[in-house]
Amino acid sequence: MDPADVTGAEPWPRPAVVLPAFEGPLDLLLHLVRSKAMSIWDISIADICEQYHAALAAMDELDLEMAGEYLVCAAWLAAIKSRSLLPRQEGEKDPKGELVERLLEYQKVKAAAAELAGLEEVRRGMAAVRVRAALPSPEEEGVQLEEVDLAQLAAALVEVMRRFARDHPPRLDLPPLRFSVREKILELYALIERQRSFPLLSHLLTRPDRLESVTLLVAGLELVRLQVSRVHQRTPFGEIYLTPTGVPLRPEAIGDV
Amino acid sequence: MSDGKHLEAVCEAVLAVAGEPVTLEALVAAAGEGATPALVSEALERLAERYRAPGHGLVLERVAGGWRLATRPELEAALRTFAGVRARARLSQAALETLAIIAYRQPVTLPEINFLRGVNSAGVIRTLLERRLVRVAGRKQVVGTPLLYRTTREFLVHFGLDDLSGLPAPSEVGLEDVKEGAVGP
Amino acid sequence: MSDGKHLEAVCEAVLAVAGEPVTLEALVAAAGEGATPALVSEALERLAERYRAPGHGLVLERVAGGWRLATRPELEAALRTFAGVRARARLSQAALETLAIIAYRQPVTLPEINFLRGVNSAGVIRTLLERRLVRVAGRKQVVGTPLLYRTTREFLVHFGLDDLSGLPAPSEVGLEDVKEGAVGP
Repeated sequence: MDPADVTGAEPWPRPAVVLPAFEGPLDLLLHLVRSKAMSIWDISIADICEQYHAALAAMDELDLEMAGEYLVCAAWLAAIKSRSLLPRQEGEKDPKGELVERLLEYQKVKAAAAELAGLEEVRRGMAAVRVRAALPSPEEEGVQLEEVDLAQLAAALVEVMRRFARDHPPRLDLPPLRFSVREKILELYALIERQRSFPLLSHLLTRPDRLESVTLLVAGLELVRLQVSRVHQRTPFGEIYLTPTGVPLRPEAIGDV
Repeated sequence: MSDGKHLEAVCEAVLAVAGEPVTLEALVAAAGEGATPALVSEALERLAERYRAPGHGLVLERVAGGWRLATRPELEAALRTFAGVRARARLSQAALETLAIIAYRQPVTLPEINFLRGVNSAGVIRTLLERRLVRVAGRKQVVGTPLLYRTTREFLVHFGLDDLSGLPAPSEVGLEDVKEGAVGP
Repeated sequence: MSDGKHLEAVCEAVLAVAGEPVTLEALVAAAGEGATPALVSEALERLAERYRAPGHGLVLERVAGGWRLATRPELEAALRTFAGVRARARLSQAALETLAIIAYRQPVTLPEINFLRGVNSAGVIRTLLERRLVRVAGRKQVVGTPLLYRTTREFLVHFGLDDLSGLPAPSEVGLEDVKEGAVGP
């Protein structure tokens, strides 16, 4: 059941067993006490425990949050039951006392809620009168100062920050380049000098950093452009080899890359 | 000029544009020179009387410490037909229980409400805050310093109360079981 | 039921909440079964006649496209006074936002507030100073040495707080928390 639902809709679809909609475990307990025509004052704890479990079993459509609350209450009832089985010592309170008190308090809450519902029902059809004032300048609206609370203050801050974020979208910040093409050209050149036939694709694919792979690829293409290296690929999608052409790499030819 | 008729007219005009309860002081101020609280009160009583006559669609009510003009409850159907005026949704049982706890025990914290209701009421409180029926009124100086809640002026207007003393007294709130004996088995 | 008195009441109620001209057809529809344009027109004429009597603050006027309730032009002074009284008891949305920035970011300067709000808030700060909700707390040692603002004791009392650490995180009142960072001129 959605506690935020104030429209009074059915909390959950009713299963085959018709149970009234309960506001929680205390509501259910109160219902059980009443339906057995028991007085809250002399509840049979064994009886109520049994009934409570039976009712829970019939309500298999509880949502998880509610279910947790019903289970906590079941554990509480079980604890009261086991304590009441033990002989009581002199001056020790009836373990049921706490249950009785909570049910009485909850009964008061329900009665007060019913009073409010009655007041509301009478006034539901009323609407505040709002006639336009024959004034040249419209009055500024706002909130009554005495009614402004911390929730509204926090809401105002959220509104400012939301608007600020909308009017100041984060800039597209490019991180500084960690790899320079120049550096990679020199690196690749050393590799092809040494290996004669260098498997560029495998090398690219084993780099941990994607940016490094991209830089290496560009460096490879630069070597080809500078006619220092040739590219071979024996099968489509196969390995790409770089082989030296014999033209030496002149560092000043690399240019500003 | 502050003859009775003029005061009635001023009160009617001010209340008609206000859209919310207006205090007697604000009405006296609006009426200007020569107006006194006593004279304005009399004018308001005459105005209220006038609205009670047949053929009137409005009521002048005392609510939330002021005076307010509202439509007659029995004209609900007509207003609902008229586009632009939506019927107010009834509060759910959960909202009513939570409001009842806040109204009678204010200021009160969420843990206290949760204990009394036996269910977590955080979502309900959020809805009540949005509807301005309750407000945050500081923190309780206990472990966790939970926020304290109170009812608002809008709460009084919603339920037609002049102030919190107008809440049905707790003893009037039907407690058949309590009458049977002292607290404690 | 569509006797004349009922029609008058319906027209009065609908016009009082409409806030704009209402067409005859809309009024006939609102009045429900048995109402006819002729009957509703007659009821409107009687209503207009009634408002012309002394002691009334409203007039029922025919305007483009329908009927409208408005305040009597000669009551303008009283309505202005009332608007002034009411404005002094209210905080505008701008004032509330500025107060929130000062509360959560104090000490803070006007340029910082203007930066966050995107509009000049000097006038709003003046209002907050007058209401004693904020105070000047020195100058910031930056270019222009702008004044620093903080909230006052009255602010704490108003919101029921012992100290500023009690200001709730937005999530505590059911709102989404503000993302920090990236903010600051």
